[in-house]
Amino acid sequence: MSDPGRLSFHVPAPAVRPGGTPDFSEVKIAPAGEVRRPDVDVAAEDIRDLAYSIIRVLNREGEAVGPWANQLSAEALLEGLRHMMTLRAFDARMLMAQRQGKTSFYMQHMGEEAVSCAFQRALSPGDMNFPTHRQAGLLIAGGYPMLKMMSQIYSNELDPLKGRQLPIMYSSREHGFFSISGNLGTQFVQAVGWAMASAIKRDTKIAAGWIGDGSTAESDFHAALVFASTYKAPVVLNIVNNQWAISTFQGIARGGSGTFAARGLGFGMPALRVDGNDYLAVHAVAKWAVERARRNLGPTLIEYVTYRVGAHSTSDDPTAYRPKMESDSWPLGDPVLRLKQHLIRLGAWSEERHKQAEAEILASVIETQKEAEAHGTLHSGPHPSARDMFEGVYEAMPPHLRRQRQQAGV
Amino acid sequence: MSDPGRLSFHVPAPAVRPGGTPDFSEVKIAPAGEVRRPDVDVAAEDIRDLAYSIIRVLNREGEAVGPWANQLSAEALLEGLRHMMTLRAFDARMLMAQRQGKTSFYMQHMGEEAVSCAFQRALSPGDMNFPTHRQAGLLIAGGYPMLKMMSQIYSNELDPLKGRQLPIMYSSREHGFFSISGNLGTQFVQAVGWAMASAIKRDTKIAAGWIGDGSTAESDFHAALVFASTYKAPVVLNIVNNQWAISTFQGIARGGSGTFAARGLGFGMPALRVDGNDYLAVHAVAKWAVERARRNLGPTLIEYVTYRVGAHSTSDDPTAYRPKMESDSWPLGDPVLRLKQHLIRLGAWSEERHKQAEAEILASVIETQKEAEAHGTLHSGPHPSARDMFEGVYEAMPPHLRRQRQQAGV
Amino acid sequence: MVEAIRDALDVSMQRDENVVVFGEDVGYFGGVFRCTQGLQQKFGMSRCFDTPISELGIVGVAVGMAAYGLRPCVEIQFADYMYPGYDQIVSEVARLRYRSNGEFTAPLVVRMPTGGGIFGGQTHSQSPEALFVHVAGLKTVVPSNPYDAKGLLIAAIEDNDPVIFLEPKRLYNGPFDGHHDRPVTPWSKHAQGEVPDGHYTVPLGKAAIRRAGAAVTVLAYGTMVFVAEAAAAETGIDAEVIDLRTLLPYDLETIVASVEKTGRCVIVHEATLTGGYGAELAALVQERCFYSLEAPIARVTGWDTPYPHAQEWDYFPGPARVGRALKAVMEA
Amino acid sequence: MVEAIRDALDVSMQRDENVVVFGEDVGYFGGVFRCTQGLQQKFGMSRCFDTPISELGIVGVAVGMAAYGLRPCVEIQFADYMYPGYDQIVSEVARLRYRSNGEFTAPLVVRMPTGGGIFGGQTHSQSPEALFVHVAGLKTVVPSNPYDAKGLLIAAIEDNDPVIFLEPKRLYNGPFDGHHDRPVTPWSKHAQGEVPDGHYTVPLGKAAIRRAGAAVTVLAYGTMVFVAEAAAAETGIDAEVIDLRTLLPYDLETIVASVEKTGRCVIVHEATLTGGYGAELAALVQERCFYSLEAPIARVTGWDTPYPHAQEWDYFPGPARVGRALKAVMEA
Ligand SMILES: Cc1ncc(C[n+]2csc(CCOP(=O)(O)OP(=O)(O)O)c2C)c(N)n1
Ligand SMILES: Cc1ncc(C[n+]2csc(CCOP(=O)(O)OP(=O)(O)O)c2C)c(N)n1
Ligand SMILES: [Mg+2]
Ligand SMILES: [Mg+2]
Repeated sequence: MSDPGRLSFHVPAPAVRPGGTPDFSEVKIAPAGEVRRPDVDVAAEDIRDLAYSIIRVLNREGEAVGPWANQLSAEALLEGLRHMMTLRAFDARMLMAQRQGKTSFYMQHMGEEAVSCAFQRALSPGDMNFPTHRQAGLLIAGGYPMLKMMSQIYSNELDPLKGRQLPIMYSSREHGFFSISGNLGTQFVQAVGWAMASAIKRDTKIAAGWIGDGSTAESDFHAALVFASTYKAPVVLNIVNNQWAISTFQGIARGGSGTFAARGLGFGMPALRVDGNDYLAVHAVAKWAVERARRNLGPTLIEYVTYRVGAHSTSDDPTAYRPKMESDSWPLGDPVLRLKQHLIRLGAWSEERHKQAEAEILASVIETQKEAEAHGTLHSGPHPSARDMFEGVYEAMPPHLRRQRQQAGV
Repeated sequence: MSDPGRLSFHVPAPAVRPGGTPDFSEVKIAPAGEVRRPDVDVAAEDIRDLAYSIIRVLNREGEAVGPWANQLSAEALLEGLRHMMTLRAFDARMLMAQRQGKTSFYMQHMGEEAVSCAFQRALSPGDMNFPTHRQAGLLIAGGYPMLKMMSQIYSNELDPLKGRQLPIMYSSREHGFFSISGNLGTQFVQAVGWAMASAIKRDTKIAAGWIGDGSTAESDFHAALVFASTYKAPVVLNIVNNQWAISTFQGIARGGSGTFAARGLGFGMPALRVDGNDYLAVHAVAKWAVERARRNLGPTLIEYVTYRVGAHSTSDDPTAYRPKMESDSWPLGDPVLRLKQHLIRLGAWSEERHKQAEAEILASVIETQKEAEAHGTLHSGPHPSARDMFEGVYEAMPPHLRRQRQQAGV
Repeated sequence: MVEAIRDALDVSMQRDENVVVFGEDVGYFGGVFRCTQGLQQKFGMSRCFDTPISELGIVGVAVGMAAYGLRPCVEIQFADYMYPGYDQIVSEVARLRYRSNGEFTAPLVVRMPTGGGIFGGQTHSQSPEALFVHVAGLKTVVPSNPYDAKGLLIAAIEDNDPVIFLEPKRLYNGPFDGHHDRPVTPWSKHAQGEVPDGHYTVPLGKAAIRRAGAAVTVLAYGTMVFVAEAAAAETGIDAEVIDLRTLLPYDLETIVASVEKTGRCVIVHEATLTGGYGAELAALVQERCFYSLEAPIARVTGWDTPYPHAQEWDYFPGPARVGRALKAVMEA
Repeated sequence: MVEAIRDALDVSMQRDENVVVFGEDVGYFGGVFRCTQGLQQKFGMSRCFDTPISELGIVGVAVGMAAYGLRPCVEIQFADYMYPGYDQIVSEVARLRYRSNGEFTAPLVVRMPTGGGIFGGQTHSQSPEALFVHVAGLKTVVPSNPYDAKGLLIAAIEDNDPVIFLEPKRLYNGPFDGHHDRPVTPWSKHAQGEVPDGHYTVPLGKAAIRRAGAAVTVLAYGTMVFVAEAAAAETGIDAEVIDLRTLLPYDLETIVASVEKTGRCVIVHEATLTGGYGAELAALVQERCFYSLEAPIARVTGWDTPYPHAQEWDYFPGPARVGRALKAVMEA
């Protein structure tokens, strides 16, 4: 071997940083309708290419095209539009509430509304999501009362979690929404366990795990794939690739691999990549994977390609690490606008009706917000008690904790 | 969707259990010489098939064939044979010593000698292995004094590790052998860190990580692949698939994936699968990967397909979980016999010289063993002191530990 | 004690079909210590199975299963290998009930062999109980004999809170008082080795007085109970030996009653001294029994080093060290 | 304190080119608390960089780097997220020197923001120091002010043993005495906020007496130092407040000298009570100062529950609770 020279250290970096001009030209976007739709019992090795492509239904003209189209009625799509608009209005109000000091923290979904809203509609009652921090669409599309969401965010007297949890860390067994953990990744392998349990009990329910692009680096991601592939668990494993993990671009977690979906290939798992800003595509792929799970064909890994338009949370300012206008150049557009355009094209919707709906939805969100605030916000009004703080650590309070509660005088 | 029926739980199981007839017919073995040898700067996506095939050099007739052949001189091969025979003799003596109560524990390499012995010869001085518990061939082929190995196993007065470590948990910075941990997997990501450091310092040294088939399920495996692929670390990541993890067959860790090598595909990493019982193939593939690392082309994942002929350790009896004669039917044969046959075919070796070498090697191992035993064995003779137990927890002994040592009266 | 544990699992699996058992090598083979032998054959692959080598995965899927409604009783092959699963234990298992206000719970048991005395070196000898006791939401149990092991394990499986169940591996095959140079007594020759058939429980949170005494209280658990008894016998000191059995919730009443009576206290454990469970016991005892104490509370523990291989008996807190502490406390 | 930490990193990176800094969001962005801001720009991508979100990976590669010869100083974004890296810390970082007889060492620093008081809920408020102090082979440091933070961090980076460096996040922008309803004082208005330029160290293992007093010794660290000072001032009790600074190795001499003088001791920390570091302190103090103690040692700590969100100030051991404990100990 000739002298190989000295090594050098490689750190991936995004193409553009603040001050630069946003450039997504390296993001390859297959035209809508191009990717085939295999049967759900396809062998994973026959669809490895799907991990490197991108399934899209809505084209630039707002038409639904290709083999993944035509799964939903106009009514269902209108409902989907309403869910996404509701989530967006909800986000806007809660962001503002946080700025007003009514709560400590908030995380919005701007740009990613299609992913959780459309996915939820592919599930059946009894199925269980194991969400992370940016899937409130699962609750909204699943009919969970917004008053409860707001009460949780405000840690007020109606908070179903008694003030114990950080805002947005919802939990609802009834609505198939597993208690959110602040620790990234942990839920992914728990979803697999839940699915294994359903199979052990010869039940019909399936589970869905959720994780962000950045969090795929966590150990739980690996454990989830190992256990899901070994036991062929009836679970859909969802990666939401919104391009960013706080200030860190997806290239740091993805490294040399072409896509996040490709991580499934090493496990012999069908791995699909989908336009996450395309309500129809998300729903069609979700349905496909849910059917696989339900028919005991095993796990599916799905990467939703989307973009986090807003800040990571109310604790950060993205202009410190990416160009201000980057989201405007994002090639997959806005999920709400795209679905709206499609519905207009279908003749089922119009600009006026959209405006009207927007106003209605906002009004209703504001009304709920008022109701929630009447029950308290983080620093004022009625709120969970210090007693609540001592409850629920165990089923029955052990003596040492009873003594502590007494000491606290509550 | 029609009624999908009830789910059922799937647990992979080996084809045969004790009492059954060993059957490896499902193990696909490509003929020697068949798999191509790409350039070291090949794009990972152009050799995905290599993760599903198996690189072999020695055919049934003992000829070296195909593009991976002809890398080593007859002298180098004779040396390799001697290393493997030495490791085998060493194992035999240490196993016996354990049965005689001269130490607490031992782990042998029977059947897997080629992997570590051939790999070591592809490294250069200064490179660093991060081994697990079944790579003593790295030390033997690297010229580490056997007296030290035995002294470590006996925890005697010459033990370089002062009796602190379990037998076989060697450490030798000088010989490029990182301190073995009893915790599976941890070393794999450390190897990546060492390689990153070499690149950060613009050095020329590379690292090699080692892990067993069963241990690929551990979190460290994932972290290693994530960090190696992100920073294009100059590291060779070795998976030794010896078909078993204690009583658990490789199908439990591998799950639905075709091979362990395939785990690299999701990281855009060249992933090769090689006949681990073929000294020439192991060495050729190792050299290829080492060159890649050295030329700053990034990490390579290699799966060595081999078979653990003996028990997992002196603490278990494999007849409880696999057919007694399973190893005899292992289709890749015995690494020592295969290299011997090849050398005879080359005209560089003979049955007589082999027998003679066997006797010589055994005699020399026994001689070293006697010397080691003169310095003590676990329960008799000279040994590290209780004082040694208190040293080396920190660079300087902190007051609380000094007090404890005094209390211990040593 | 191996048989008692197996029996507890068997009884529990028979009574409740939501009980499932899994871990590394626990299925076909029955576990490296054989605690699950025969269970796969009896209850099928869906109730008892092998897992990949991922302690994170084992605990993580158990959380999901428990949330579904099963009662997983999982095995970590050695307590020394629980760390990869520690995040799931601390951040998930322990807090699930609390953070979901009881909507999701994790009624699971994590069994793990613990402690030294078998020349297992630094990675087969650890006693990490302090790392569980500090975590709100967990219960931690350490049995010292077959009768208790069975009854406590059944109680743990039936408990609606998560339980860390630490099995002193040196006690698997018989009591051990630290006299490693004497022949091993099997459990069959020991009173507490008698294990009733069928279902019974030993309640969590209740200590047992193993040896009544008036001079000094010894707080111990697991293997150290026998070491303490031996030390008492050998020094002739009238020690009251309390086997804590459950470390959290602890049985403060029994502890305080004894120390108030004896006025002296020695705490014994195998884990390293600093920040060990003995620190908590000492803090509690001095707080509760301050005015009864006639001497400083002493701790006899593993040294603050990793657990060494060759120096096993220099490290292990045997009867000689405990005896010295008893004498010192009596003379203080 | 953020600036002081950044300054310590800057100084260390300048003096020793083997010092590298990495973690989640620490590169381009400079860390979510901005402790590494500007370092990538100044020292380049090879010396300060972003990592994937894997605490295991962060610590694991740091071990390999340290074995190579670098001195990694890594950041875990919140101490609450260290658990995925805990196996590497306990099984590898802490034991590498010992198990290799000094052939390989891990001179690395793991920095992590710790503690509550910022409405961070259960996953941004934890104080896991007890989980490090129990592990032989680690040193654990908790600074309480900018001057110490810089000097201790430089000392930690230069130390040849691994150091866990816990930064009380509530102190990042100013001292905090628990009076959350009063305006925040910035460090610029506080004496210990003055940080000298350039290189200096504060030695590991040495406590500091923050307030001399004769009536009772308060052992505290991090944010609790200010709470204790406030409680002393408000109760008018002549308390001696000791800032431990290094939890392991601890400064027993300073502690014992004080308690022997005062005869009373209150221990304060934010972490949960049971099995917390306060237990070890109580055990040590009663052992060493038994005959000087005039009252039971009291502990004022976080309750044994997960750290709640809305009940932040019910949970946080503030000056009122510490004051009550001081009074009780004085009256005992
Ligand atoms: C174990 C753990 N490590 C670090 C964090 C801090 N953290 C919170 S969100 C986040 C980024 C997550 O990025 P990604 O997974 O892409 O999800 P996204 O926020 O983009 O939806 C980080 C690092 C955490 N919550 N848990
Ligand atoms: C973290 C951890 N978990 C479990 C073990 C116990 N253990 C030791 S070796 C082993 C099997 C390893 O199998 P494999 O990785 O295939 O390596 P092999 O022994 O076959 O070479 C197990 C489970 C361990 N040492 N560390
Ligand atoms: Mg993201
Ligand atoms: Mg193996």
